[in-house]
Amino acid sequence: MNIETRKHEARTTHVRLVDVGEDDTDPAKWGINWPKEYDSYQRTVLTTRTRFGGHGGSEALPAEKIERDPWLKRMFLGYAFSIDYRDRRGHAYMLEDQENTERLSKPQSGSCLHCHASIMPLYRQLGNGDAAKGLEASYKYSYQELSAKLHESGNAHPVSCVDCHDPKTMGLRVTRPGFIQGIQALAASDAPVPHLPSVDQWRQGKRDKPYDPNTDGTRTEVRSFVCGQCHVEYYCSTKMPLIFPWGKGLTADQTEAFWDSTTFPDGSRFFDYKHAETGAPILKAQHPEFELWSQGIHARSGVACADCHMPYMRDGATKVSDHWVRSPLLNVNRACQTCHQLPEKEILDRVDVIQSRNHELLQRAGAALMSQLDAIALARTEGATDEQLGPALELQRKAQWRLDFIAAENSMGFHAPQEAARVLGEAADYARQGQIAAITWNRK
Amino acid sequence: MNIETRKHEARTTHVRLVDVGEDDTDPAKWGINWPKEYDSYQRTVLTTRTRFGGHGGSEALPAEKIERDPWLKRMFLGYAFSIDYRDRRGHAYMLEDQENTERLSKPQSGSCLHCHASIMPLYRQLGNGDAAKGLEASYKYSYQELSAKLHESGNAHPVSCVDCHDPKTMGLRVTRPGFIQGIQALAASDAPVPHLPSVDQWRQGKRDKPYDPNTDGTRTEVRSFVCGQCHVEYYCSTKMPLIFPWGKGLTADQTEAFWDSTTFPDGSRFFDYKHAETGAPILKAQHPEFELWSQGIHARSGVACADCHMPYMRDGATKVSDHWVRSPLLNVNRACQTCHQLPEKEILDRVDVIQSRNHELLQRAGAALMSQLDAIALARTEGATDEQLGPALELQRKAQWRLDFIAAENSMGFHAPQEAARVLGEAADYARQGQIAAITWNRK
Amino acid sequence: MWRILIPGAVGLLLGLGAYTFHFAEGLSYFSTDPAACANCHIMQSQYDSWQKSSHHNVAACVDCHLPHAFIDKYVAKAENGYHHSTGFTFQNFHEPIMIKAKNSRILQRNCIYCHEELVGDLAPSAHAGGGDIECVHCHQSVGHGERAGLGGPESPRGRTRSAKHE
Ligand code: HEC
Ligand code: HEC
Ligand code: HEC
Ligand code: HEC
Ligand code: HEC
Ligand code: HEC
Ligand code: HEC
Ligand code: HEC
Ligand code: HEC
Ligand code: HEC
Ligand code: HEC
Ligand code: HEC
Ligand code: HEC
Ligand code: HEC
Ligand SMILES: [Ca+2]
Ligand SMILES: [Ca+2]
Repeated sequence: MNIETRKHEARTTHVRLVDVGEDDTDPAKWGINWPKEYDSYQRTVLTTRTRFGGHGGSEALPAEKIERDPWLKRMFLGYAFSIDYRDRRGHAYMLEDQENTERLSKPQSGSCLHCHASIMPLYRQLGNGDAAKGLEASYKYSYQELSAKLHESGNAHPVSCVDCHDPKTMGLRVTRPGFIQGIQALAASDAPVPHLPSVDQWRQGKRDKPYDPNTDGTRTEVRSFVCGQCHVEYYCSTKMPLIFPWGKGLTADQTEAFWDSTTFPDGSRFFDYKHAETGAPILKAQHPEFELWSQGIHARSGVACADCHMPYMRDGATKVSDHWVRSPLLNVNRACQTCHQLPEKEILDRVDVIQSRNHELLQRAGAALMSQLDAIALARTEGATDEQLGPALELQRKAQWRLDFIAAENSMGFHAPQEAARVLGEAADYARQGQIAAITWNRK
Repeated sequence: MNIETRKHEARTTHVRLVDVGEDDTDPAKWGINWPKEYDSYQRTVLTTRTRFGGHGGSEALPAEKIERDPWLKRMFLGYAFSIDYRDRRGHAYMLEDQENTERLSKPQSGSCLHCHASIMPLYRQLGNGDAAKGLEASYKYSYQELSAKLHESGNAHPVSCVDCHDPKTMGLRVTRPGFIQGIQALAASDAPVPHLPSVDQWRQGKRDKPYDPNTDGTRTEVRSFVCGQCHVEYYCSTKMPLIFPWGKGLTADQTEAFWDSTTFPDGSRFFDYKHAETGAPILKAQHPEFELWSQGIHARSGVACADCHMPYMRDGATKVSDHWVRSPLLNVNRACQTCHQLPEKEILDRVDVIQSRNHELLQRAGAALMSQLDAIALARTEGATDEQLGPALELQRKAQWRLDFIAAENSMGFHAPQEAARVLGEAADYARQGQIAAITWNRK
Repeated sequence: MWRILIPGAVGLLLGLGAYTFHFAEGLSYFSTDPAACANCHIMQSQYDSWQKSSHHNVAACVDCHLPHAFIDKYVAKAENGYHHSTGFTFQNFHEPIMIKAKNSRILQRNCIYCHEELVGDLAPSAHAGGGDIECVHCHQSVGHGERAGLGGPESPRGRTRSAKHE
């Protein structure tokens, strides 16, 4: 009878059927011990769709973002993202989608794999035992070379259990050298991080060894750190190792300041690409979910990525974390209603109001940038030199950075609504200032 | 022993020592029956100060806003607000501050008293019994004339008990004709008002009689309506009666659309003043607290003005509403901590983050507007005609409306952080577009 | 034919009902011991949170969730007992569990029952929806502390009552 079985479940405790270790990147093996998590983990192959989340397009290939918003394509001219830039989809696809992107038609570095595969054993191998050294080495390999090694070594899996869990204890932990270096630089800075109490604590301490997210971080924090290993802005190309720009703080302005103070090994100024139309030295922003979330009220209230994207689900008498990582809007009763006891429709409406405002402002800022590009093009035909257009091009860099910061972020403003709107407001203002600088290039 | 006296206290407060009626505008008389509320009401004479709230300046006179932010003064050139525009202060001063403002050096209408005095008996007198008619009549009087009548009639009190309470039951109610007409127009429109469920209900009903805030409104709603009688955007001058622009909705865009579709009795286009420098037909926004609050998550969650600005306080054996209406930041433990169980400092920090972002964006948009005014001035010297500057002047109207909407609103963005940032982003964008229109006046 | 089937079916239902109600300590409804509520693990999180709440030593589950008037109490108990038992048996209820309108009204009356003296002077009201603003509009946490929910944050810098007094 139903109640009997429930009472029984309540009593059963966990037993391991197979041993798992640091080199076990195949989730199927872990799945033997933890079938419930594995089952939900496997569901990340399923197609999902919300107004702004999940992905459009066919089963086979997500829709092209750069065709949905043509201004995106124009702003990326001169960079691989103008060739192919699609909607994200489930974790199960991360490796395959990376291997298939047309962006690989341009030379890409081995660092790309940091966030698209269960790469730790390979890093240890490259760094003979030291994963950080392994990552550092990896940027010198071409993507294709390292990808080949990955497949040989038998670790060609998307993000896997061992990337977030200690195989001995199953405790949550971070593994990615990029994140560890980034969060250590953040801790060493004096940027306020009210949402990361353990960093404040470390700062007040002896500081004899660097901040360690796995031992210093609270469980609540690590429930976001594991995602922060990948859902972040980065530099990842062939001139230097992968880097997370957190040394001056996590906001759009602070990360911009970090890039502005960065130089390439040859001492030249840092940029991701020269804009094909204007020649401006552009900064490319990639999915800064961790950074934007950090500015929001949820982060400040101790609400972690996993609370919304991996909510607990009751499975009979036990609780398991839903490893089908996806849009919380597909899972409102678990993802939101545990804290907000409101009707599901009301919750969805609130999100829609926030995202609609953000989307409107995003389009406005995009239009402003397009007008700036037109003005620069016109100035060129009028004979303006690079030097005369200097101010206009610097303003394009500032405007695009802010616009891209929110466009590339994947919550359509939800993770920090006011901050996202502030950044977009600045983007529009700088783009218009740049347009004016271009129009007035020949006035004193 | 102790308990007995408390119980005694509790019972006696119900007893009425004097009768009060619709014509009793003197709060002192009500105070005999309800001493606790009266005591707190009287505290509104005290000076209060927060970073953005209350008022700076001397006991005698609040600081000039237009000197703190010079761009405010320039944006109001041609209007009384450029002469004298100060920080608000407590309710006790509302009449005196109005009587003493230099703005009265320009002719002002009797309608001004709608929100600065306990005026209902006078309205009934002017409209022989019908207060709405009384308000309509009042705009034909000069401020000085009506003020004289007010003093004669012995109703020269600031907002008083009878303005918000039914003397028979002490139940909460609204009295101001301006609000009643405004909310009825809003109800009759199809603008979404998720924060006012009773309006949705009325819309689905027979609609045989207009929406009545006092009988249709829920108690939670009326706890905000009483403030919405005055803390709102308005037209209040000599060409037509006082009006609240809610017929198309409450957002900055919807109220702008309302003014754009309004004409003066003589059929000419509606505006508040012609800008002295540029000649643009400007819309002036006044303290739209009710409107901005309506866009926020608190309103949507049923959190009323009174919840934060008149929180309950324990007084002896009973709980009473704190009638010392002031900044909730001076009263965090009652105003916020019953719902947000966080340390006071953490709550103050959260508000400060929100207000700082808003303040930064406000200054940015202000700077953009100043650049636009410079560009128009320059174009004039270059010989541009009104017609050639048409587009620039229309954009100035749009930009100033949005900038003023958030500058005049008194919570420095707190009442609806994302929406305030969105409006300021638009303000900056329109100001820069206007600057461009002025710079390029002589290009085709 | 029908004559045999129908009583049969009814009998079966009764049997099931009785079995469920009994097995699930449905009888605990006739006790005021909070532990009795927690006989259902599904009530556990509320039980735990109640123990940490400001009221744990002044009010038990039934004080807030069941009518104080003697008769209603048993009606409500029977009714809830049915919801709960069937819900528990068939797992067909909405999660997270949300209080139903009817029980919100009972709750509201119980707040006032104990705190009447304190709130007695609050303004009366002729407004739609009867009048009282729900106590829980501001005092959500009195019964169960802050609503963190399953998987919520474990007190990052004092999301607890004590923090209120820091
Ligand atoms: C309070 C809940 C909440 C928290 C905490 C949260 N998110 Fe989200 N996230 C959302 C919502 C809501 C969306 C919008 C989903 C949509 O549009 O369908 C979203 C969108 C996303 C998306 C795009 C999802 C999709 O389907 O395309 C990603 C990726 C994401 N979040 C990652 C993160 C990361 C990483 C963190 C922590 C650093 C985080 N989120 C924290 C609620 C949250
Ligand atoms: C090792 C890198 C890595 C880690 C760790 C990681 N993600 Fe992802 N995530 C990705 C990549 C890559 C994609 C895009 C996959 C694709 O489009 O093929 C993605 C996609 C997503 C999506 C979109 C899913 C969809 O259906 O559209 C969400 C939501 C998301 N991640 C949230 C999270 C959260 C929450 C965490 C932490 C609990 C997390 N991710 C941890 C790399 C990672
Ligand atoms: C620091 C982590 C990180 C690095 C490094 C990284 N990615 Fe990703 N990648 C992600 C995340 C997270 C997503 C999902 C969110 C999104 O799509 O915006 C993603 C999505 C993608 C997608 C699917 C969506 C799209 O953009 O079309 C492709 C393809 C992709 N990455 C390719 C690459 C390539 C090529 C590189 C190296 C140049 C790279 N990634 C480096 C984290 C990373
Ligand atoms: C992107 C990060 C990530 C990956 C990959 C991941 N998990 Fe988890 N896992 C989590 C988080 C976050 C939790 C919640 C931990 C907590 O709150 O203590 C969790 C919890 C668990 C738990 C504890 C019980 C529960 O469900 O809360 C088990 C067991 C588990 N995961 C197994 C697995 C297995 C098996 C895999 C691979 C098939 C896997 N995990 C992959 C992030 C991950
Ligand atoms: C673990 C608890 C928790 C979860 C899960 C959670 N929230 Fe929240 N939410 C909060 C807290 C705490 C606040 C801050 C306000 C407060 O202190 O009550 C908040 C604030 C909000 C706000 C108002 C602030 C803003 O950004 O406009 C919205 C809207 C919101 N949440 C929506 C959601 C949605 C949608 C989800 C699910 C995808 C969600 N929340 C999940 C706890 C949570
Ligand atoms: C959730 C709480 C909350 C609600 C609800 C709320 N306010 Fe406020 N209000 C604030 C805060 C916080 C400030 C900023 C105070 C400061 O800066 O000192 C503020 C500022 C103000 C100010 C300026 C106060 C001063 O000291 O200068 C006015 C006037 C005001 N609100 C009116 C209203 C009105 C009218 C409503 C309803 C339509 C309302 N508020 C609703 C919290 C609230
Ligand atoms: C009859 C009109 C009227 C009503 C009704 C009214 N106010 Fe005011 N309020 C004013 C005026 C006028 C001032 C400015 C007084 C001055 O500066 O001399 C003011 C000032 C304030 C201030 C600033 C106080 C300070 O110390 O700086 C706050 C806060 C405020 N009101 C909130 C409210 C709230 C909340 C309500 C409803 C409970 C309300 N008001 C109802 C007209 C009104
Ligand atoms: C619809 C209601 C309303 C009307 C009509 C109104 N006021 Fe006010 N007034 C307010 C409120 C609310 C405040 C407090 C908030 C603020 O100062 O922004 C205020 C503040 C003031 C102040 C003190 C702060 C300052 O602006 O220097 C003066 C003086 C004043 N009003 C004069 C006038 C005059 C003159 C008129 C007629 C032209 C008028 N008011 C019409 C509601 C109104
Ligand atoms: C709009 C918000 C609000 C509502 C609704 C509300 N309260 Fe309160 N209540 C408060 C505030 C604020 C305090 C703190 C007063 C103080 O600290 O002086 C309080 C204090 C109390 C106290 C503790 C008094 C003490 O300090 O010992 C009790 C008991 C109480 N309320 C009961 C109720 C009951 C019963 C209801 C429903 C009839 C109710 N409240 C409705 C805001 C509210
Ligand atoms: C600007 C509007 C306003 C004015 C003016 C005002 N009140 Fe109130 N009053 C309220 C609000 C709001 C409440 C809370 C009603 C509720 O409980 O919903 C209230 C409640 C009350 C109550 C019920 C008990 C309590 O304290 O909650 C009494 C009695 C009262 N007021 C007396 C007075 C007296 C006496 C005056 C004049 C000295 C006065 N009020 C002026 C808005 C006002
Ligand atoms: C009667 C209950 C109540 C009161 C009083 C209240 N709040 Fe809130 N607050 C809420 C609710 C409900 C939300 C929406 C998020 C959620 O659903 O938890 C919220 C959200 C917030 C948020 C996040 C949304 C945003 O706008 O960024 C902040 C910050 C906040 N409140 C601050 C305050 C402050 C400061 C005060 C006092 C001046 C206050 N609140 C008074 C109930 C309240
Ligand atoms: C001091 C009063 C009080 C006591 C005692 C109390 N509760 Fe509650 N209970 C509440 C309040 C308040 C709510 C929230 C109602 C709402 O959200 O509208 C609630 C909600 C609930 C809910 C609905 C789900 C939820 O979490 O909102 C359950 C189930 C519940 N209580 C069970 C219990 C049990 C079992 C006990 C005894 C162990 C108990 N309660 C003791 C006041 C109380
Ligand atoms: C037979 C197991 C069981 C017992 C014993 C039990 N509950 Fe429940 N309770 C449930 C289930 C299952 C639900 C969800 C039912 C639903 O939402 O329809 C629930 C829901 C509730 C709710 C919120 C839903 C509603 O109907 O408003 C309250 C409040 C509640 N229980 C209180 C109590 C109290 C108080 C006791 C002890 C007197 C108690 N429960 C004993 C299983 C139980
Ligand atoms: C069985 C009687 C009883 C019931 C039912 C009850 N209370 Fe209480 N409550 C008390 C007692 C006794 C105290 C502690 C003494 C005091 O402070 O008055 C208290 C304290 C409080 C306090 C002050 C301490 C705190 O938690 O902030 C609040 C607020 C409160 N109750 C609100 C409520 C609300 C709201 C409800 C209904 C959801 C409720 N009470 C139901 C008896 C009760
Ligand atoms: Ca980048
Ligand atoms: Ca106006």
